[in-house]
Amino acid sequence: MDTSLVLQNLLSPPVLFFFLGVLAVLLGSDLDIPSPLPKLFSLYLLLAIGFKGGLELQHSGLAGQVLPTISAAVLMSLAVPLITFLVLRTRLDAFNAAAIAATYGSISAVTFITAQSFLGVLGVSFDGFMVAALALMESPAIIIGLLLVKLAAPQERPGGGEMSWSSVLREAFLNSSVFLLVGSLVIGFLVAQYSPSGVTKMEPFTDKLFYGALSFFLLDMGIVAAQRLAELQKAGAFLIAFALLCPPVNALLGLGIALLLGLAQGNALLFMVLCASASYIAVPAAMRMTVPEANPSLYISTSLGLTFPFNIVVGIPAYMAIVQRLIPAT
Amino acid sequence: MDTSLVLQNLLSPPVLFFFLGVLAVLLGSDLDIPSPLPKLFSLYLLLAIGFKGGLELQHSGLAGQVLPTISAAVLMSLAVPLITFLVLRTRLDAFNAAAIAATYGSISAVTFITAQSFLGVLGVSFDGFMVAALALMESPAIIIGLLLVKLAAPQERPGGGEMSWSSVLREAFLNSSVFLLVGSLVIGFLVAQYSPSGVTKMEPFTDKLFYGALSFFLLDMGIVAAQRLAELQKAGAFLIAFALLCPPVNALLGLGIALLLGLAQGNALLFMVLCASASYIAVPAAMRMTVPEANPSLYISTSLGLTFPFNIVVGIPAYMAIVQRLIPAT
Amino acid sequence: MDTSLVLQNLLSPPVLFFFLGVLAVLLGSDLDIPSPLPKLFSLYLLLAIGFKGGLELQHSGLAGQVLPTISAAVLMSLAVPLITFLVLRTRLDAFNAAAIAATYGSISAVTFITAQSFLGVLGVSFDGFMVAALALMESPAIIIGLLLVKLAAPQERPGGGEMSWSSVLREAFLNSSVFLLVGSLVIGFLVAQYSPSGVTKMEPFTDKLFYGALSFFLLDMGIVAAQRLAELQKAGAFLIAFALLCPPVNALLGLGIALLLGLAQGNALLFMVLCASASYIAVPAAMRMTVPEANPSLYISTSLGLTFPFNIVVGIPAYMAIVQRLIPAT
Amino acid sequence: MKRVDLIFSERELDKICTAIDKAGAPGYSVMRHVTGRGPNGEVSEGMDFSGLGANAHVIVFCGADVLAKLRSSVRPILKYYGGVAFVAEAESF
Amino acid sequence: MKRVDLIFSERELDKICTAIDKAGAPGYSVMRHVTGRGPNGEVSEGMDFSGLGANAHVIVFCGADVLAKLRSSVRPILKYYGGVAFVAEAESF
Amino acid sequence: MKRVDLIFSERELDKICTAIDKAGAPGYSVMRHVTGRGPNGEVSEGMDFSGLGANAHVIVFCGADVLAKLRSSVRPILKYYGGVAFVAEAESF
Ligand SMILES: Nc1ncnc2c1ncn2[C@@H]1O[C@H](COP(=O)(O)O)[C@@H](O)[C@H]1O
Ligand SMILES: Nc1ncnc2c1ncn2[C@@H]1O[C@H](COP(=O)(O)O)[C@@H](O)[C@H]1O
Ligand SMILES: Nc1ncnc2c1ncn2[C@@H]1O[C@H](COP(=O)(O)O)[C@@H](O)[C@H]1O
Ligand code: NA
Ligand code: NA
Ligand code: NA
Repeated sequence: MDTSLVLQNLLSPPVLFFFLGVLAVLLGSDLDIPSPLPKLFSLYLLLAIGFKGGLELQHSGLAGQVLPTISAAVLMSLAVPLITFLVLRTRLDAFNAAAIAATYGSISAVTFITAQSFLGVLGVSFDGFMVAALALMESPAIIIGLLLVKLAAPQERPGGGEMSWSSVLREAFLNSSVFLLVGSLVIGFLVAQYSPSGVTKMEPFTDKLFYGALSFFLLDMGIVAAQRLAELQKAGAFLIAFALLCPPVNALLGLGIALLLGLAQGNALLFMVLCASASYIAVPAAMRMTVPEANPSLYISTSLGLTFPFNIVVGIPAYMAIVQRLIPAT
Repeated sequence: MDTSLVLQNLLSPPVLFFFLGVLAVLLGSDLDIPSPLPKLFSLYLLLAIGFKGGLELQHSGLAGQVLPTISAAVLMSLAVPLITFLVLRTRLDAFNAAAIAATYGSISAVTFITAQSFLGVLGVSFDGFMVAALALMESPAIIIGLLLVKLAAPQERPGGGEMSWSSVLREAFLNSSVFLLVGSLVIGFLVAQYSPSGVTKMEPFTDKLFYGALSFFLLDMGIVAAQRLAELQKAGAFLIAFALLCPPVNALLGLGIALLLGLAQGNALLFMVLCASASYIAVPAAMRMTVPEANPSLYISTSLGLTFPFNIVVGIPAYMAIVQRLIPAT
Repeated sequence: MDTSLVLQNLLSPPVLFFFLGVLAVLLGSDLDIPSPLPKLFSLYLLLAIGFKGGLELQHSGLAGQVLPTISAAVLMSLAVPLITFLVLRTRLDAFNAAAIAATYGSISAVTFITAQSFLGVLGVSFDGFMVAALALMESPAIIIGLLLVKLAAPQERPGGGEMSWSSVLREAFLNSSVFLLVGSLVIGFLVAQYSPSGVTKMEPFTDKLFYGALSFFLLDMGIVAAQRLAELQKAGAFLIAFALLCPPVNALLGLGIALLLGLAQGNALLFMVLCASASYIAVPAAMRMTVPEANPSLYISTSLGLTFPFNIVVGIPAYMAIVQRLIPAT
Repeated sequence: MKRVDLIFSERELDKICTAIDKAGAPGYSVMRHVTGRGPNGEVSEGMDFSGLGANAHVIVFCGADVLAKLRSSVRPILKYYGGVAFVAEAESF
Repeated sequence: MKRVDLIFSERELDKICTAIDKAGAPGYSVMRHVTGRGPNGEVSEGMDFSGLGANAHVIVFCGADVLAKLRSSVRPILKYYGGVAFVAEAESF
Repeated sequence: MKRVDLIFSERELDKICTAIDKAGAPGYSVMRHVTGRGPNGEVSEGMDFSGLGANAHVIVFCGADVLAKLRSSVRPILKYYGGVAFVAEAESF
């Protein structure tokens, strides 16, 4: 059964196109998706996932598991950076440790979307409020990252005066991916409530195209991730091990919480994926601004070159196998 | 009933995404849709609206209200700049008055499209020939704008010899938005007549995607319009008042004509919107070329920063409320 | 009947939008589709055609006419450049003759796609393995082109040492269009075999949008092809005649082979179109790298400015008329 | 040898390129989608889709003789429509 | 007259433009989507969609007085965040 | 200090960047999607999707020693494939 899950994931269009992108780089093909086309797809995916999440959130309401799950997600985005920081600090300076910790406390929307698509293929249902959890996990990680720097390295910073709290908070709560995701979620919610015909008319765009657009975007992600692989040598064995062990460990932490909360299979998988994934958009942007002392290639290369592919290819089906073993299907 | 119309408009996805874009700017989010992605959506919308208009024009034929309505539209695109010019000339020099007058005589395709979507949500029908009216209102306004400059400010122009009539006419009739709109209209007409299977195969692209693409584009328009707001201070109170009063006044003029022509509810609303909206693509491009003495930020900021949002948010439902009061539903 | 075929082609949306693009240039409209938007559409078309071809290849299997047809296609991509070279060498130097020969031995994916759409409108079926033939005809032509240069002009090349065989082979087999086409074909094949729900979820993207995206892309191709027309004067009467005679001659060669292989109507037309069309992406890129002595405007202008429009507008229906005369409908 | 940098609205691009050709320049290079601020106000990326468009930045490397001709063919256009231009020394590589 | 070329991550674009305005420059020109390599490593097109983005290349033509002010307003930003800048001679066209 | 401007088909970008690295340059900056006209004819935006692509414009600020090495590593590529290059004086900011 586990191998069938792995195969079902490996042989789905999004993952296959991801491999195609990786292969393009490894074989030296000149295939590339020029900017800003990747941005078109990433904006589209955020808008669509937010909108659909809002629709479903309106259907399910805020009762039941919604608030506990979302609160647990936010707690995880605070706890993971703290734990991770302690591990990283054994080998790295405070700046790099804090930046990487924030990266891993946050989430990757594309990993989440790929997990949703995987559930769709399996026919396992999940709830719209998980998108709210997704949206709320980026900001706390950014703030914790900065607090860690303030606490662990206060005296060492020459230009630290540059950085005001207001700009940090703006970066945390108003960075483009959080803003678009939350905004689309709210719009989806309002439209579902007040404008049912609007829902129907949006569907071909936000729903029908979604899977294909995800596949196209993962083709680009495969190219980008493979380009990052070369840089990983500089990261060193410690960080490589970290990038590959952090996801399963955090996924298991997430699983424990999912069991405590009594989440059903679909939501449990998504919760694990949120904990296991690392940011490569919002948090790197924030870290570049607030912790310029950290080396971007460390947090981007681990997150994008290792953790992202690991989750997409191996992690999602593996987490699902455990979920199926521990949580009965409904 | 009026409040319900306003709400139905405010809570439709396109308008909500417009607000999201405005909010992004007001809150200082770094959300932006890099060029040339907005161009992709604006080309797509023109192509799709033209194509669909052509299909419907072929079904309805050129008899009945078609020619009178189109003629009235063209007349309005000649009359509005003349009237507007007289008002503006009281405070502005001839160059700026003529450029702004031409801008307001012309139309905004996106406002028109948003009104069509609004009618779609209300379930009120309208005719394809209104797209022909849309297409034919840009060129006359451009020509009138230039004539006004020639008449009102002939001796003051140093480099006026630069500008030949042939380049003005090319700008008026062959600028990209008129050209693509008219071209797609003709193609839609031909395809509906001779290639019915072509119609079916185009539909997922031109029809199903349309509403979502409009919403995405309005997200960008919200960003752009809000960025213009800052510049409005320079425009001054007179121009701000002008930009907010011109649409309803012209809409009422349009309503009078719609009543005279005996247009049904849907067409009447679209006719009002054509009169009430102002150009921010074709006419500014033409004015920059033919009246470089005018200050572009005056005609662009009023049209894009005030008139466009006013029509999208307040105007369309307000005009519809009046239409419903005066024209019986069919 | 023939005229009806011509009309059905001329009045289909893709061809009409192609004409609209041509017209934009001829009339001097400022309509343009800024880069990299055309690249988005060309990547999309390759991905979608490959994916759909893979699906169908999986359904039909590799038995029957598949291998003979593909082998014949590869043979044609070797034979056409050789024959063409002999003709061109009478008037041109070895470098230009070889580069143009390779261009005409290879194929144009968009011409192929337009022919498929034409068959779709006619309701004539064709097989997915023809996409495999399409994919396999680019590389041999590139290699033959280079061999011709090596053989015919060995001593004249000053910087010839620059060019290694490994980079030529990489260019031949891993250039972005071959790579994306073959990759998507394999993915389509695998998904059809192992992930049927993946097929359904990809369909709105790869299938439903296809016709509209092709039409949009042909609008751009019309602009680009017309811009090339001006350069044709430099090419001279000989090359102009060549660019217009080569397609029908090669199409007839292809027809002969199609008859020998016993291909049905749809596959026969596609085989003819493969033989008749010339490359303007993969081969020019390879020739620029491997035969920089050749003048790019010669091989690009003939292929894009004449052969491509000829096939799209006149060729496809004409070839189909002959096919219908010689091959009974099934 | 001279290096000329011309920055102006991309709507005038065709006119300027024609003027450069007329001046007999050996070549030129065009970057589009340029934004900025100048005597005539700000040109921002947000306006790229509107009729006004963004700026183009054209570079011409040419001899001193061509520079003089460039001045007379290009200056009137910049004067009428707006845009700026600067000259610097350069040598061939 | 001076020509200043500033190349840095586009994330700092707003900050730098504000600093240029503060220095009293008569204008500036911005190109985005620039890639390259510098003291802080490589910036490639592949990262354009990520949070780090690509580089911006800003050009300022200004007088020597403005140059001095530019140095004091822009240098600290480049020092803190990375980025390079160079100056050359130029004259008006 | 020297400023080197290299303009050539973007198909040769990798080769040129490798050559710049080999010459020991402290960095470089790349703009793509550049069009223009030169000794080998016109490169227009319309061809951007075709196999030929547009031009790239690479800028290198470097010392005089690196310039000499650049000349020997980059010139052969430009000679074989086409493209132009120019040098100017610059100083650090
Ligand atoms: N001093 C300057 N330095 C660099 N670029 C400038 C300068 N002045 C103007 N520009 C550029 O030239 C464009 C056109 O200027 P203008 O239309 O004259 O305001 C501006 O939008 C800027 O991109
Ligand atoms: N010597 C140089 N010549 C040209 N461009 C450079 C040079 N050094 C750095 N750059 C550009 O400046 C950007 C920022 O540099 P940095 O962040 O300091 O590594 C690089 O990515 C390059 O695009
Ligand atoms: N004199 C020049 N000034 C500025 N750019 C040039 C010049 N000559 C050539 N170029 C640029 O260099 C590119 C390559 O030139 P080439 O391939 O040698 O014709 C051209 O397409 C132009 O973009
Ligand atoms: Na996480
Ligand atoms: Na109007
Ligand atoms: Na061929």
